[in-house]
Amino acid sequence: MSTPSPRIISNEQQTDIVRLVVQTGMRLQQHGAESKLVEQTSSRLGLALGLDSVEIALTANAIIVTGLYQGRCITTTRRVFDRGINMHVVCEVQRIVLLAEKQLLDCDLVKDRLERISAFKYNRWLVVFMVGLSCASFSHLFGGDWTVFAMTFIASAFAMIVRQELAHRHHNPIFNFGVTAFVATLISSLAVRFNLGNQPELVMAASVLLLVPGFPLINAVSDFVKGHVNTGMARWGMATLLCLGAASGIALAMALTGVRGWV
Amino acid sequence: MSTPSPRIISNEQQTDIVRLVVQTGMRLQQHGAESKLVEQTSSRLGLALGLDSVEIALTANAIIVTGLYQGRCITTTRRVFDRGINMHVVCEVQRIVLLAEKQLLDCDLVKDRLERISAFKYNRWLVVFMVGLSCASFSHLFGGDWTVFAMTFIASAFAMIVRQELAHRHHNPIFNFGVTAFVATLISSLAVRFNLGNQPELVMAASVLLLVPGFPLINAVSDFVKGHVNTGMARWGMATLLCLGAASGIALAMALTGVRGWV
Amino acid sequence: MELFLSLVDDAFFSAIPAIGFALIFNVPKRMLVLCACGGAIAHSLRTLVMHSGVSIEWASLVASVTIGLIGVYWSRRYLVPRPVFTVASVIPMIPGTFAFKTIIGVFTLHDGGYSAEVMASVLENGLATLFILMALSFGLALPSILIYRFRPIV
Amino acid sequence: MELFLSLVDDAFFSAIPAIGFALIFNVPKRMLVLCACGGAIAHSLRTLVMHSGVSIEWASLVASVTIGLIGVYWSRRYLVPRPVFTVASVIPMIPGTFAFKTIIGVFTLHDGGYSAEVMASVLENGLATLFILMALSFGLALPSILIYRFRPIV
Repeated sequence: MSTPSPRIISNEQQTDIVRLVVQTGMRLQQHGAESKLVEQTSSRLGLALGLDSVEIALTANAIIVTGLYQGRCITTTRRVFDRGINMHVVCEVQRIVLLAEKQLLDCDLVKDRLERISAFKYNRWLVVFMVGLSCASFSHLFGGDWTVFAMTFIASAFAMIVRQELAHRHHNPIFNFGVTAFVATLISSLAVRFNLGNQPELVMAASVLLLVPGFPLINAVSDFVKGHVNTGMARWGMATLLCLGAASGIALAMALTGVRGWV
Repeated sequence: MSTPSPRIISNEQQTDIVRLVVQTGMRLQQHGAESKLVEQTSSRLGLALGLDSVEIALTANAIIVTGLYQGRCITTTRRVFDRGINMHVVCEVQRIVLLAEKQLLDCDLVKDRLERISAFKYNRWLVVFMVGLSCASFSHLFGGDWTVFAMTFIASAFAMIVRQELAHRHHNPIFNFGVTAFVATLISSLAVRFNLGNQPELVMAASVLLLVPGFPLINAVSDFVKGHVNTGMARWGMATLLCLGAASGIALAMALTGVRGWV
Repeated sequence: MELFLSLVDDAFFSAIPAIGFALIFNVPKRMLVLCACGGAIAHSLRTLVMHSGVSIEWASLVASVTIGLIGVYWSRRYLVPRPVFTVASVIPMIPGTFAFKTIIGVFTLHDGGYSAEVMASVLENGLATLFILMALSFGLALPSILIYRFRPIV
Repeated sequence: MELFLSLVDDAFFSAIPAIGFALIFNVPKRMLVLCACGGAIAHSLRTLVMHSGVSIEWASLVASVTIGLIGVYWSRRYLVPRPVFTVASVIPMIPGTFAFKTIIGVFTLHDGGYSAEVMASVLENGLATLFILMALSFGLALPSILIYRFRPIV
């Protein structure tokens, strides 16, 4: 880390810096960065802007920051709401911190830049198409033929539309996963009923894979391994709940149609 | 939420308001409100009393509040001890906050009212009688006859007396659940030994149901679903421990008497 | 007619534990009647739904969602938080016997050594306990996550 | 030659889900190619390692450690945090069928009652799911806990 040139910071400036640090951490955590990255990146910003030391306490849905400067300490806390995984935001925040570390940005510029980051999102139809293709590719990797591929594409593309629609209306993610899995299973059970393709059960298995909670799971283990046990357990718990939500959706669809995959 | 009329708040007043907010949150959490209710109610109080924004971080046994007003932020933290579920207190606190939101109470009045809330409790013999009747009703719902009903009433009423006695002396709740389950199982095993009623095992199953940790379980899931994964896991863990405590009590009583319920 | 009588019996004997647990939770006096009504409605509704061939988990879900919705109405009417009525109302549906059998099964597995039958009983009862509990608690949360996503109920 | 063709097929059809999930995660546009490469390398490497007789868990670990290391290189080169590529790259290796079979097995146990075969299937699939998941996520974390213990990667 670069050693910032010593400078005088007033009480107001210190408050401002602490606020920037807490906002950086909040944005990173909101958009799915692992705890170590959140901690490291935001404390680096604080040091770059001239604080003597930055202490951060992360919980599953809040961040508490203390900024020290010449014996004065300012503490603040923010509630962190999950805004969905967005690597674009994480990259942008990281870039701002790197620039600040090279002393290319001062406090005001950092503030300005942080506020200007918008949560970039891909065109929804592109996402629907690619996610449908992804699940179809899974069915191919598992050994399905082209009929299975096509059916999986249809089922998971429709499911993805439902998922986006519900997420757009700010529905609860667990509920969202349940409904999405229900739709995917309902459509793909048609493949089993009409016995399409070489292994119609594969359609049911592959079409719900768009619901794999990859980020929560991998972040959970990453947090665990790096000593952030509390946030790790929270992420693991959330991943489990999302899986349970999806499982309930699958169960309901199977109970209604009477079509079951394997076993 | 009502929009409070703009007013000037001095530094001292801001400190007072933050203190009221943290006390509100603390009382709610102490008496068994779910995390979202704690967060929502106490931040509404802060806004009603004139703060610009209120940020709350809840952990399993502490609450941290930051109150912001025109760029000044004041942060405070309180340790939360479990004082047992008391919906009376939760209702009273909620009422005070609603009144403050309608601008019918100012800072001093809120303080006054909050301090005057006492943890109302029902007459203990009434509780013993009704809890005995509750477990007896369970045995009826499970298909027991009137002999089973009577035996369950006796066993669970005695167990409830033990539970109250231990709780009154501030014994550890897990220990309390173990002893209570032990007493309930000991008394109800008499029904099995002397083969009373149509299904004497029902007495053993129903008489320990006064120990169902309903609030921790339901609050846990509620917290999970609403994104408070950390506090949810803490509650779930507590509920599991209480069940384990009760199970140990049951196991000990069964080992001593040699009477076992089902399988 | 027989069904009706059994429903009445059900309603009556589940109103009692709802009140009993409401006393343990120190629910204010004037809300006790609502807890009793809630308990009676929930359990008899579940019995009715199960009577039409639905499994116990899904029936529990239906009942607890209903209680959750009624809770929203009462909560707005009497200006008190929802858990004040709803938790005591679903207590009669808690899978007590399933949980008890699971625990006894685990003890038996430990004392008497592994046996496939006991394992089967533990698993079946354990899964039933878990699914019913999840249905009950998730059902109560459903109205607030579906309808009141952005604003508080009271 | 046949192995080579199957590896190419593997690489192609795992690049697609890597991109698909990268879109869900809103990975910046210029990183999408890297995600695709990562997904292709990881899955075909795993197939290759499994082909030489290693079990699926250890092969997954090898693949995810490789991706973790490549991620370090890319991360330093493009100055972006590592999870931006690595998570999407390992998604094609997520044990989807195993997890699905486990869930269906649990439902069957609950509905149809205990049977030793179903229980066996649940356990085998459940353990496979768990071990593969652990290998994947732990493998990704390995480079940063081994090499970059004291300083940030970027």
